[in-house]
Amino acid sequence: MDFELTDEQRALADGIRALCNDTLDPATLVALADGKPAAPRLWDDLVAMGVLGLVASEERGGLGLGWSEAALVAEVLGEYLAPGPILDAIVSAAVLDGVLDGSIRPALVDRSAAPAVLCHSRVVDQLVVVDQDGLWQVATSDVSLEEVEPATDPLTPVAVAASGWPQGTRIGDAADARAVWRGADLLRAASAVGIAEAATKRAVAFSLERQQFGRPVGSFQALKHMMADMAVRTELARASVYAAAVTLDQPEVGSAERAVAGARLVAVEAALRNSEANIQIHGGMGYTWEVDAHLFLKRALVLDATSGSASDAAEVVASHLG
Amino acid sequence: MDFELTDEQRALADGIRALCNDTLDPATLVALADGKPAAPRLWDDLVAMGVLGLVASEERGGLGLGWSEAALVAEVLGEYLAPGPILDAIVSAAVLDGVLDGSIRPALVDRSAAPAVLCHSRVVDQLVVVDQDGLWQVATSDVSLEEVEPATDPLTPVAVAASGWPQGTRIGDAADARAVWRGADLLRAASAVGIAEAATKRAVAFSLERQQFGRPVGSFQALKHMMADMAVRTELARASVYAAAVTLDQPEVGSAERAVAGARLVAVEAALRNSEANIQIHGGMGYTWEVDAHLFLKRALVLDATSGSASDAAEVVASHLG
Amino acid sequence: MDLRFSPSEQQFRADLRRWLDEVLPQLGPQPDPDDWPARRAFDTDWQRRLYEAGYAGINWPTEYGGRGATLTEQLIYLEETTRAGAPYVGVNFVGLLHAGPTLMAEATPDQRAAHLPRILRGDEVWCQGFSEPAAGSDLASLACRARLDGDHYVVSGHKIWTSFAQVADWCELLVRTDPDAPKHRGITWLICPMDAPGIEIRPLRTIVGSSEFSEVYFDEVRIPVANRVGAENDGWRVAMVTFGFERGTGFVSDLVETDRMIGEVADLARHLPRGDGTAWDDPAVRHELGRLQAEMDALWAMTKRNLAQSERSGAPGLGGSLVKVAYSELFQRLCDLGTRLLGPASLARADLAGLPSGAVTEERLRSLSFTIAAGTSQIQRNIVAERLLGLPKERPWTSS
Amino acid sequence: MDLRFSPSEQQFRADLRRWLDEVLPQLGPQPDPDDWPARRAFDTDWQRRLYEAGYAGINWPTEYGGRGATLTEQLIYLEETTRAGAPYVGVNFVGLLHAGPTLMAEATPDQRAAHLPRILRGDEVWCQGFSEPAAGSDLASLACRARLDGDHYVVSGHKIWTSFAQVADWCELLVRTDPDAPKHRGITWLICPMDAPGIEIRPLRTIVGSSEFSEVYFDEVRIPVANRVGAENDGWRVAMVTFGFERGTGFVSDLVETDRMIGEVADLARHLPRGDGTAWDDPAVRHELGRLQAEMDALWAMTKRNLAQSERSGAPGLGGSLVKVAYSELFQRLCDLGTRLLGPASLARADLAGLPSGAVTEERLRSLSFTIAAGTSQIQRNIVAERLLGLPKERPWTSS
Repeated sequence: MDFELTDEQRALADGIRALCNDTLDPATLVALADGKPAAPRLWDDLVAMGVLGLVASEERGGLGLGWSEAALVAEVLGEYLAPGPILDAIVSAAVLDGVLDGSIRPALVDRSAAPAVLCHSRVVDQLVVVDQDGLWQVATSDVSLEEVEPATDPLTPVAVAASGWPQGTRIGDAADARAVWRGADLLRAASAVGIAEAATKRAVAFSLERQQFGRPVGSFQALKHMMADMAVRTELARASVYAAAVTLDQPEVGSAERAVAGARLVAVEAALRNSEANIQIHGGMGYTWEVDAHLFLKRALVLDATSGSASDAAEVVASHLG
Repeated sequence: MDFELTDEQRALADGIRALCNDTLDPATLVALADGKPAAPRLWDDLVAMGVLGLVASEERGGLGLGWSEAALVAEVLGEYLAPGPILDAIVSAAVLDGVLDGSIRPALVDRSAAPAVLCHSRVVDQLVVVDQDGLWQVATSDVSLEEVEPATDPLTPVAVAASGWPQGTRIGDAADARAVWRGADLLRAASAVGIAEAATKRAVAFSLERQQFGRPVGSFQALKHMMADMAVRTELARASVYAAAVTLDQPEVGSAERAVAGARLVAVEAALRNSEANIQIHGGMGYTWEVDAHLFLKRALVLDATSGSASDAAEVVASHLG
Repeated sequence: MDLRFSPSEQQFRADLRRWLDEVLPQLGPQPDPDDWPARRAFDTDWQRRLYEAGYAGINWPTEYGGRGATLTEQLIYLEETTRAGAPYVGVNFVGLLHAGPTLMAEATPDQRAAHLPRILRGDEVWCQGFSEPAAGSDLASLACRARLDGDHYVVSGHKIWTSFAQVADWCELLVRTDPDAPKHRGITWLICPMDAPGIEIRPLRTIVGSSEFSEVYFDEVRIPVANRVGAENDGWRVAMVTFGFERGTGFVSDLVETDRMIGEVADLARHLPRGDGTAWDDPAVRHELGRLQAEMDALWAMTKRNLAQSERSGAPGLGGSLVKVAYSELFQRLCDLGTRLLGPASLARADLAGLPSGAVTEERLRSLSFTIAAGTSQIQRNIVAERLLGLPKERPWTSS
Repeated sequence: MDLRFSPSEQQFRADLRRWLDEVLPQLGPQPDPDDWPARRAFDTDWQRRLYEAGYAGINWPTEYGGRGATLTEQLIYLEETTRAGAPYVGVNFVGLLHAGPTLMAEATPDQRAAHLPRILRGDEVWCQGFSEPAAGSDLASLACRARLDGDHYVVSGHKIWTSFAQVADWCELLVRTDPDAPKHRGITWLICPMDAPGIEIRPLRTIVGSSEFSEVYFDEVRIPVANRVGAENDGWRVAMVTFGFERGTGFVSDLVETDRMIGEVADLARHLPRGDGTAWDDPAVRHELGRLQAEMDALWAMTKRNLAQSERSGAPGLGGSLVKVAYSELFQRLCDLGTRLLGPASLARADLAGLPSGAVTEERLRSLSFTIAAGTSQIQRNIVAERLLGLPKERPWTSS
């Protein structure tokens, strides 16, 4: 047992971090959040790097690496608030052709979720619909979608399918559907770890700089302890997500269902609480659009809303008890 | 509307406080907690003062005052950790003869609660059993009781009735039963306010005296804020309990059922959290038997265990929503 | 302890209710929140109606034209107007609740005469120029500078979190007149005309995208010395004087709104499909709402106790800090529950599939400001700890 | 990242399990917790058995007779022994985990030879004399005084929270040898024989009524200078050296116990009648337990990460503080849920009506110490904030 990143895993995460540093600087994100055209090369670069093929098998043209690697990438993407259906693409690439060469941009939807909402509707052309019976492909051109504004997260525009998702073409069975959704839940949880981490870093940096009563606000014990709790939540969430990822890769170490549900619970909770704490620590500035604190909370809300309900995840973990 | 104590109410509370100051000094309580014989004159004095007759009607020989007065008394008794079935006696005096002259010491029990536990079994001779159908009188001599040790609260010895409570003699109908139990819940909640208040006072006093790192520990913001939260919880609980008491006295101002259930939720929660915080603030000393911090938590646990479940109370309040 | 309303209080409520029933349908629709001229017109129209009906300045003494209502009447007034969905005090907030009371206590007769009647009738609108980018919780460290030049102060600096700046006629402005004095001692309170040359207003977008606040820049703005309220360098005391005016009614409208929203979230739960039933079938949801309602009821009771105590003592208590700490976090928990219930519908700040998701999600985001604005929860807890419990104050930092 | 155990790790586990299966049934019943001589006999017997089987000093280097196990093997060892219900380290705690490692790092060869083999075999028992009534979280302010008199230190003072004092042969004792030096610089580390004249032990009752801790009074106790470990006045550094010895396994047994208790509370819920069914039918109960288990699983995963990182770096991380903050509060929430489920059965610390109410209620009370002992949660949060996040340290108080 060695529950530490390998050198290769570390290099992969560093590579994505470098890419995000280049393409997702704060100015680009603010412009995107304002709805202004901004042209991050992110998607093209990810395609070029082969990142969308992390979990897709080599037969499909993927890298055939593991969920551990995908989770590390998702974490970094979360930390940089990377926009677009990247996580869905990574998962879909395992079941759908055309993702890896960038010719289609897919999104995952859960047929049982109500109302039927599609994230990133403007750039998505193919849907992978998950339901109890299997996995289905639907072209967005076959769906009656209506954009809804404002989206809660300005970096995650949404549309509603008033009459739900068409049946579509069957591309997998019920087990495939569960596996796809589980993978997506894992990557969303990993992305939540990135949010929790970034919110903590932002809070610490601000609190060291901001002076009140002749001292940095980060010297007040109430804020220090709030940030200590942020660090605790982040590290717990990270451990939980990495363990879930490894459990998908190494099924003999435990129940993937339990591990992913637990990771979803702990990580999304960490993202929500930490992004709220980051706003609180920023004080009034945290409540402004110009500071990016709100974007972390809004992304955390998106992750919470798209990962099934926390109660359902708690139910899953509880079902393994005893 | 004038939601402040009248001069008479204030004088009543002060009178009980003076009595408790006389008879329930810390040394007496510690001796009692150690199971050593201690002879507080409390019960006799309460009988003499007529306090047990606070809510009993004048026809029954009571004072015919209100639940507001009884709640104020219960709060002070809670603050001083007064032992014995005093609250039960105040409530029972309205339905049972012999309480006011001290010739019987009654206790209330809920037939539906499992297991069937009796508090203060050593001094109780008559039971008022509450159930869905009505109110019943049972002599403890007719019950097969077994003392259980150690009691969670050393000031609240308990016994178990392995075969439950005998049917007993009918002394009231279902509405009477509900009214009796509601009154008892109110007084338990009021007593919880006293616990919450006393825990806060103890924590503040200790934290001003105890020095660490060259300063009183009460100057550290983490502890200051913990105590601020204690004060907030106490004041909320007190307002909630007083409002519930007034609602029993003045039925036109709202639903007594909702008010008492809400008071039980808020006040017992305040007692639990504040008595825990008091232990935390005392540090290691708070974990010793010699300091009285543990006695407040243990009494709070007794109040929680004897007031139905918090979930049931939340259900009652929720049923009034909408 | 008596929670029954007296016959005169009941009469006051009945009269108010009748008047609201009559007047509210006459109002036009609420203006767009970002259309400030329309908001000013709407809110001052409402103020004029209140004035004409005798409800303006409900908490102002009669000697200044106010109603001089008892605290219980003020409670009833706030409860009824909020429940009826009457307009908020809106752009009249600073004038009625802060600048006005300050003028009553500290201004010259001329200053009072010039402003108080106009505030009361909705003829003039005020804003507040207190906070600065580097002076938030530590307000007394403000740096906006005023130097005396003949019979004018010349002001340069930068204020922030100024509501209504775009449409205000006047600003209650705190400036530093003695930079060498200890920080609380070199501050002066000025009545600043918002049309003075050198003032620039830049709206600040909030996280919900609204322009509720502005930054206000002062570049050599000339303000007559006659506009000074109180003595030079005594402005900190002048600014603090209004705290004595607040006697426990500050959060009544917010509590009424919170109470309503608990009901709305319960209603949402009753309509949200979940399996074969609705979300309301889940005991966890019901119990969470039951707890929130129980705490809300306690807050409402606490408000009544605060009022009763203030009525007797004539002084404000610390009840405001207690209420604010508890209420702001209660509201956040409520909104958190609301969005969790909504699930995918919380992805937009708009109503979806017939659900009130727009309002709930908007409140979810807006609730973040509750523990920040008007004294952060950290500051409020310091206040409770130091003033109510007598715990030691924060000490200045040593540079060791 | 690899969570699979290697063949040699699996072999280690299998061997250990087999040995535990064989040896545990040979042990007598656990002694009464307040019968200290019996506890010493039981725990040192267990230590001797570990020694003979090659498991003693699992984390001690082989040069001192330890097993020198890898961190993963230590994890397996703690996991398996806890799961199997093997005796705790008990009275051997201080010797094996604190005094022993300190001697290895700082003692003379003679001192090591005199104590290390005996500790390992369970032949001698140690206690710790660090804390004092006025020096809790602020340990360095300790006042227990030692003055040099020929070739002896003469010690007078008062220690508190000393476990095993009643049955210990030796005490690792921190004393102040230079009262004029800054507080961290005048402390010396001594090996104190517990049978020296002038030592008085007074047991301190805990809130569950047990005698887990004692106060130890020193009245002119003479300790040979030869018993000093490290230099005079260098005792603070000597005492801190063991922190480097701890590399993330400190809470493994507690986590295994917590995990087990989550299962026990779930089991309790499944057996508690509630209406027509059981408490387990209440989704609120299931979800609360599900959340606790998810956090527990995360803590377990975090422990494995801490171990892996320590294994690579050879140094302790801050993982211990993170684990302790989270685990202690998780355990308190779990116990709170347990007593709430029990209802009236929580009125006694004894099993009632076939329910495990005795253990649950006892743990409910015992859990209060978790956020106090071994560094309060406040101190742990300071450590995380300052050392992991780089936030400013607390400054000395000015007497303004």
